[in-house]
Amino acid sequence: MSTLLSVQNLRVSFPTHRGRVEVVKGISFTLGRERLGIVGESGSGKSMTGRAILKLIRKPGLVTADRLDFDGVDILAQSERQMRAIRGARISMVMQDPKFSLNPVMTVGEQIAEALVTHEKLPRRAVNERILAMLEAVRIDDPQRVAGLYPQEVSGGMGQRVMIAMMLIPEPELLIADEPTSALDVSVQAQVLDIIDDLVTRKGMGLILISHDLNLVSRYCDRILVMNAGTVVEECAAGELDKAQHPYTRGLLAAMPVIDETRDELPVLDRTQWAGT
Amino acid sequence: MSAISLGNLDISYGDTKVVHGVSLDISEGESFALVGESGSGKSTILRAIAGLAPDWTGEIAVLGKARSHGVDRDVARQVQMVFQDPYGSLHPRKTIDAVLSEPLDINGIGSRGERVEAMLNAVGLDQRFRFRFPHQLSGGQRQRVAIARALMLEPKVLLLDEPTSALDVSVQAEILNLLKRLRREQGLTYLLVTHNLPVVSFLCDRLAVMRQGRIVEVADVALLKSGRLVEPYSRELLEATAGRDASLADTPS
Amino acid sequence: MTTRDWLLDDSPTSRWQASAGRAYRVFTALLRNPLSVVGGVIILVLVLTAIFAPFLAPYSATGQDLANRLAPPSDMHWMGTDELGRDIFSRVIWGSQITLTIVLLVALISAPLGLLIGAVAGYFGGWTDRVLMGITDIFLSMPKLILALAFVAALGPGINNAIIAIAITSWPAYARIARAETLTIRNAEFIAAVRLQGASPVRVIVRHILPLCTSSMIIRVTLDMAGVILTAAGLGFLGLGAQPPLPEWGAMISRGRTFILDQWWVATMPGFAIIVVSLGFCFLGDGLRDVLDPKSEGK
Amino acid sequence: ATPADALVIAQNIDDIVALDPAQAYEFTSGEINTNVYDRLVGYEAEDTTVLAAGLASEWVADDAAKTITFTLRDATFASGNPVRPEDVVFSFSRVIKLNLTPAFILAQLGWTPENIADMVTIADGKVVVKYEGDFSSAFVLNVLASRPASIVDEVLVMEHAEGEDLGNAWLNTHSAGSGPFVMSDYRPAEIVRLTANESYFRGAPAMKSVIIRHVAEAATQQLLLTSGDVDLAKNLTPDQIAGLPADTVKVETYPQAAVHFLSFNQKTESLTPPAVWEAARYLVDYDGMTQSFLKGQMEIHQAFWPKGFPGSYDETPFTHDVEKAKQILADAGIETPINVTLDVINSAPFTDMAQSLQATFAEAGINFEILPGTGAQVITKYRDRTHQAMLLYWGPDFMDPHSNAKAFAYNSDNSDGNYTATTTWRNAWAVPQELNDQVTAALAESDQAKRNEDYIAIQKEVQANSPIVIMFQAALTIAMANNVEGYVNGATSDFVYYRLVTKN
Amino acid sequence: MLGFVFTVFLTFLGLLAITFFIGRVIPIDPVLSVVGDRATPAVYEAAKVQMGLDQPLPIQFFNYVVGVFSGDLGKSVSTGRAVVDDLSRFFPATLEMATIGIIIGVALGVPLGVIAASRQGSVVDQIIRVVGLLGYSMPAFWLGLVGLAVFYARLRWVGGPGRLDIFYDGLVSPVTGLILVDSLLAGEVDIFWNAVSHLILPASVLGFFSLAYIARMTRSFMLDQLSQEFVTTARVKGVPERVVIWRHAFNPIRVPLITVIGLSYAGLLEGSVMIETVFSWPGIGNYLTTALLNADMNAVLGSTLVIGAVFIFINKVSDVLYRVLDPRAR
Ligand SMILES: Nc1ncnc2c1ncn2[C@@H]1O[C@H](COP(=O)(O)OP(=O)(O)OP(=O)(O)O)[C@@H](O)[C@H]1O
Ligand SMILES: Nc1ncnc2c1ncn2[C@@H]1O[C@H](COP(=O)(O)OP(=O)(O)OP(=O)(O)O)[C@@H](O)[C@H]1O
Ligand SMILES: [Mg+2]
Ligand SMILES: [Mg+2]
Repeated sequence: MSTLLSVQNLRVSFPTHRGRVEVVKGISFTLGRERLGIVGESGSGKSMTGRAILKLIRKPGLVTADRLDFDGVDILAQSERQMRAIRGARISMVMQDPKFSLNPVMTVGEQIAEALVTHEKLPRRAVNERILAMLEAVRIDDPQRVAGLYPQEVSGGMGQRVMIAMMLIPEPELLIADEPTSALDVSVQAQVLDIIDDLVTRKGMGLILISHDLNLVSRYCDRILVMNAGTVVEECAAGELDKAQHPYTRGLLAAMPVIDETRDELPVLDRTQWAGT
Repeated sequence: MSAISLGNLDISYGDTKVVHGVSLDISEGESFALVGESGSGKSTILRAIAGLAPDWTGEIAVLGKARSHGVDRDVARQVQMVFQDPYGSLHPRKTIDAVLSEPLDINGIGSRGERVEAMLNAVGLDQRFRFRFPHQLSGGQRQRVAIARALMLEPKVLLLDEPTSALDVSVQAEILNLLKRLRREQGLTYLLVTHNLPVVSFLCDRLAVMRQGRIVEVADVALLKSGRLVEPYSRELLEATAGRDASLADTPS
Repeated sequence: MTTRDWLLDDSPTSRWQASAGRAYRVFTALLRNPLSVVGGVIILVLVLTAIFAPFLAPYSATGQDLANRLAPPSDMHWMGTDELGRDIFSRVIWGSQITLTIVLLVALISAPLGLLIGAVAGYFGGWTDRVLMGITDIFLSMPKLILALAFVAALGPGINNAIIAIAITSWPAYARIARAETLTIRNAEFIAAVRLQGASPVRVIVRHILPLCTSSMIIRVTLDMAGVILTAAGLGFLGLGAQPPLPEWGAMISRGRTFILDQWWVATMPGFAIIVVSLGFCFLGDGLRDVLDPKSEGK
Repeated sequence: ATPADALVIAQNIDDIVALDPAQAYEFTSGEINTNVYDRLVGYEAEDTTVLAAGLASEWVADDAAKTITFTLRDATFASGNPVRPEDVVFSFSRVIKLNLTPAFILAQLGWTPENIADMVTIADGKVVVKYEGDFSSAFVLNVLASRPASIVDEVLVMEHAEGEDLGNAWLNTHSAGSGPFVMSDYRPAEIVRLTANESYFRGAPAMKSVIIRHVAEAATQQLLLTSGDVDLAKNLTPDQIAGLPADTVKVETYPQAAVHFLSFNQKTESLTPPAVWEAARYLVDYDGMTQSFLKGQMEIHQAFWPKGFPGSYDETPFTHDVEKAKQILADAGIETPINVTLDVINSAPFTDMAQSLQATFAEAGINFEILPGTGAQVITKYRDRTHQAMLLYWGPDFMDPHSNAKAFAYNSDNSDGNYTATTTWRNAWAVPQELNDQVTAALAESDQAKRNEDYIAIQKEVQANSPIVIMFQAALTIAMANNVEGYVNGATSDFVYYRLVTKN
Repeated sequence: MLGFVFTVFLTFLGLLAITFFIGRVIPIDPVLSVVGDRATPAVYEAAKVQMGLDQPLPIQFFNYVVGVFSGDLGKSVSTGRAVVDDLSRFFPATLEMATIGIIIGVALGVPLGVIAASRQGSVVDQIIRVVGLLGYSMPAFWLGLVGLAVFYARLRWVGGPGRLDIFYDGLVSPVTGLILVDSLLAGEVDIFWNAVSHLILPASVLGFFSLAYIARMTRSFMLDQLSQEFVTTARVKGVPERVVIWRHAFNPIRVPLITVIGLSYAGLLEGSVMIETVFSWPGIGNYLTTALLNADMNAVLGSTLVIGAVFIFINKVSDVLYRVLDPRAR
């Protein structure tokens, strides 16, 4: 399996009133044309890692890495202009919160179209067709109507699917999906993830799936990174998550209630142990 | 005596009616869950009980007393609510101490210092958080503060609107444990809204499944645990949850 | 433990330490913004000048010397002399007291007034809102200088009345901002929470809504200060601002405008003072906007 | 540059309220009336100090019968209509009937709406003017030379009459006179355009038009003048004038009839002692002001009738002398400080004068709090007698010393109800009976020389002992392009003449 | 719609009532502005009766309001003309200047604000901010006079004070009252250009003030937008920076910007006494001020009404545009 992305000692820091604070503290991983899950509690730096790969961290924030190569291209050395050719077309990212991540004054159709035509000159008709097809693919029933809606007119779950459609439509080589299905109810969630899964297997797309839902990640990924406080505490194959060794990972797993819950008290993480937040 | 009883309750926002003829009876000391699809009116019912959604017809009685349509001061000491969003439910410019003292101040209750201290202990927050501002707390900590605030007036009934859905699993577990412990210690009644069935299973005695503003099924949690809900929509929810959890089914519990 | 550590302590042990810490954070954030530092220094200089005017001014502000009128800037008179031979530099220095008074009083009258009216209108909504906003709109759609003029004419001349007039004309803008902000806040869950605890509307407005509107109000007020100083100058232009011989800057410029072509310094020197002070307020306001904005304060 | 046959003037004309001579009472409207209308007799452009024939070619006065008979000259109105005795009768009677502000000037002759038909009559194609009251025909002629006595074209005016207004509304925006110019356009606060009357009986003026542009800002006037876009700038300050380039602009100074004074309202207890009045006369820095910011704008004059006119008293016995003033106050046992307000019109030079007074009076313990206000505001207060000290000026209504004697030395009834527009009443100064009698006597005096003596005596009395401190007589300094000749500006705005102006 | 008409009506009534009240408490006697200070008591009383000032205040107000609804704004005592006629002359003069002013302000202010925001913190940003703030803090008459001295008297690039050169004055008969329009209607191109040369300086001074305000508001709105997540989304898609700025960040702020522009336009339409005085511009600001200082209440009320109407109209237009341009408001 060829290496698509290789990250070595990635650090992201922000200035605060007590000096720079690192929120990603030197993580390293490589990714082939496979599905990588990143899990970890809120604030552990998952989203920042995803953004850093796309060079989306803005000014006072600082990204450094010994190595950040995408398909042989040194991301950190790319100019803004060069990055534009990569973003969308080759790497794209499903943003975490669809409520804020969609432009409120453009219809969702226009926004999806924009993702497509930025990288590909297509006749209008073809663009339309592709959009409708894509919306249908993410299980939106009435794509024609939804394409004409504004983001505030669609529900949170629809918004997430629109977001996914928008990021999949240029058919990127690498998709970073940041909590792509948190607002969907459980049955729709499964269907949408199946589409992404399908693209990975058929087109050889790489996937980074960010979530704090361990069930979800273990089901849809090949490999899992467990992050805590900006560092990777454990890396394992998805199927072996239940055999995870790190106490933090185990803690996370144990903390989830189950449907036929019998425990009187859920075990909680002893945070002091990992010098967490 | 029933803690909360709803009779044929209709609730509207302006011209649109979002809750249709809901009737429920929750007895004192019970922990009751409302589950169901997004937008089905779960939060709305809670808001109506609290007096924040005044446009309703039907009956609402709390601890045997009929509720008025507005927020009302006497009820404050009997019913309190905890909101979903830990980020939006705390005043950004007030310290935790101020947030917790406020209800005492409003209701003219003395010895605030000790009470605040005791309550912080009760919800498992260290005293060093006392004079922090909300932005200096994590989501879980904020939710503890929100719960503490709701308990300051020692109410009998707590309305909990998705208290953990904005939190990740590890924090969720802490909050759930806390809620469970408090209920045990103080004999509280819970009306909990959630879409997470395992949470219901952990914390509740009974549940009602809602869809499109109506209650489709009321059942005992035992039925949920054993997967014996009857209505199709309830089953759908149950199956999707089960399917997803399947991959980790062998997780040690 | 140094003071700084005490201020930045993440776990303050008293209310006082908590608020001091917040103020200190705002302050250090301001210090990191070059323009707001410039602004702050200007305002500081203004305040110091106003306090120490008696020691700083080389001459009296009102001492006439008709023989030496309209003298150009020189060693003796750094900013020249005016039409009655008064030292402009000294007048500018003394005038800082008046400017500061204007600015403070307007800020203290109109901002709270607007804040209160806007918050009440926004919180209660319905008829209260309609009536209060109707009044606000009436005042807003009235020509501002005219309104001020009318009040000055009605109240009689004098700097205090001018200040009141300016204050009366500037509250509607604040009321609108406060209302808009209240509308977004009033449905917030933390407001619902205090209402559920039995807080009265007065308490909700005063203790919970107003504190949140103040930061945007402070920003707006500092930004408007330039306008306030200029409105005072406009009243001076029409002869209705400060009473002579008070060295009010606006009145000084407007009196000096007949000399502007031949004795430029008479109007330009106080004009320069106004520009510098206004810039100071604007810079500071801009800086505060970046720092106090609750959105940026989250983290 | 301006056209060769047009005179372009920059002037503040927003004082204009009315242009109908029966109503006009402002400076600018006076100027315009003078150039648009003729009177029976008047002070003419060639010599503004001598009463000359106007539309009347000659007249015969009968002091005993109290009549004056005027023979009209052969002249036509600008409209082409001939000037007839009927027009004179019409013009006078409409002033009386309309009874607007300036009507009191003519009403002094004993004319009322009821008797006017008998007082002004036509006999043998001549106009016979009767008057009632103890005064000489010289006084009557001065009255008939005043602005409301302008002769309007009855035919034209009545064509435009609306209801009972005798053409008043129309005349406020048009002209119907026989004067050297016709008002062809008037836009308030923008422009007044006068066009030459080619059929003017003294000969058509050289300028085909006179354009008066409203320019309120003195600095703007200065820019316009130095840029050559106006020929004449009327409201420049002395300091601006001092800085004008001599190669393109010249400056002319015209003494004016207005006197500037400081007066004390006698309703204010602390201002009633005569010692305060006297001390005040020594506390004005006359020289300081006239040699600095008032230079060229005012000269020292301490009596109410202006210098340069028969009957004036030109002595200036008072100078700035603080010690003396203090002495006077001390001798009289006056307690200082005296704190009073000083009302003043809020424009230059009045505010500067007020500040100078404030500074010099403070030296002797009289502290003024200056209250600047707009003209209308100050006058309103003055009329209500609610001021304390007042800094103001006074211009005669017509060029007879009685006009000012009445204002400064006569007050027969000081009661609140008896509103009178005189300086004496407005300052609540109950004038001693002898002085009142002196004023009445002087008015009746028919011997001109004796009459002038009387007025000088009255002025001395007022100067020595009144709560009115007359300080200055105004002068008008006007800057104009070098090529403008023949501009005439007499002692009041009623004596501004454009008809002799030429440009070369 | 009916509700709107009703609120507008109430606003106007309130506006009139307040103005009326102010007019009555000003210690200036309106009769004196008509009759001058030397009128006899009889003349004074007659004028007072004629002006209706002898009647009780509520009656006076009632009469005035009745007059307004029959299109009669009364007569101005300081110009002696019908207020309607005066307004039809003074308001277009202000309208012309304000319109050109706001065009300048918008044409420069918006791009400058956008540029400043898109390069936040850069030298360009600081320069734009300082220049903008200068516009905030410079006394208008000072700038106007200096502008005249330099561009008119010294350089002769522009026409001087007033709306036209004196030879052109009165050549085209007013149709709209806007000389730029009237001269074109009459086919007088020379006059058009002359009017432009007179207009450009005062309009630029006004424009500078609105530019300052518009640029700063644009910048601040843009900064808010640029920190939004959806802008990042656009960047993720790889769209060019130009598109990010103009389509994604700028489009959403069009609505608040229109409100800002509308309000500053309304502000300009109030007329600026100072600019009008310095440029001898026969505008409504001057008219209103003069009227107020003479207690010429008909003129004051009439002008207030016009300005209030403009304000309400502009508010309404921005409301409509709001609904057209912002899907969130639909
Ligand atoms: N602009 C910033 N300045 C300072 N700190 C920041 C900034 N942006 C993010 N952070 C911090 O970076 C840390 C990592 O944030 P990140 O968004 O990557 O968390 P996450 O793992 O995605 O969490 P979640 O599950 O809540 O999305 C957090 O602690 C956050 O507070
Ligand atoms: N303030 C409001 N005005 C108008 N409609 C509202 C308002 N709040 C909620 N609604 C509507 O009422 C319905 C019920 O909303 P509610 O918030 O009770 O749903 P919910 O069951 O709590 O859903 P969720 O699980 O997403 O929180 C929804 O259709 C919603 O759009
Ligand atoms: Mg994240
Ligand atoms: Mg809800």
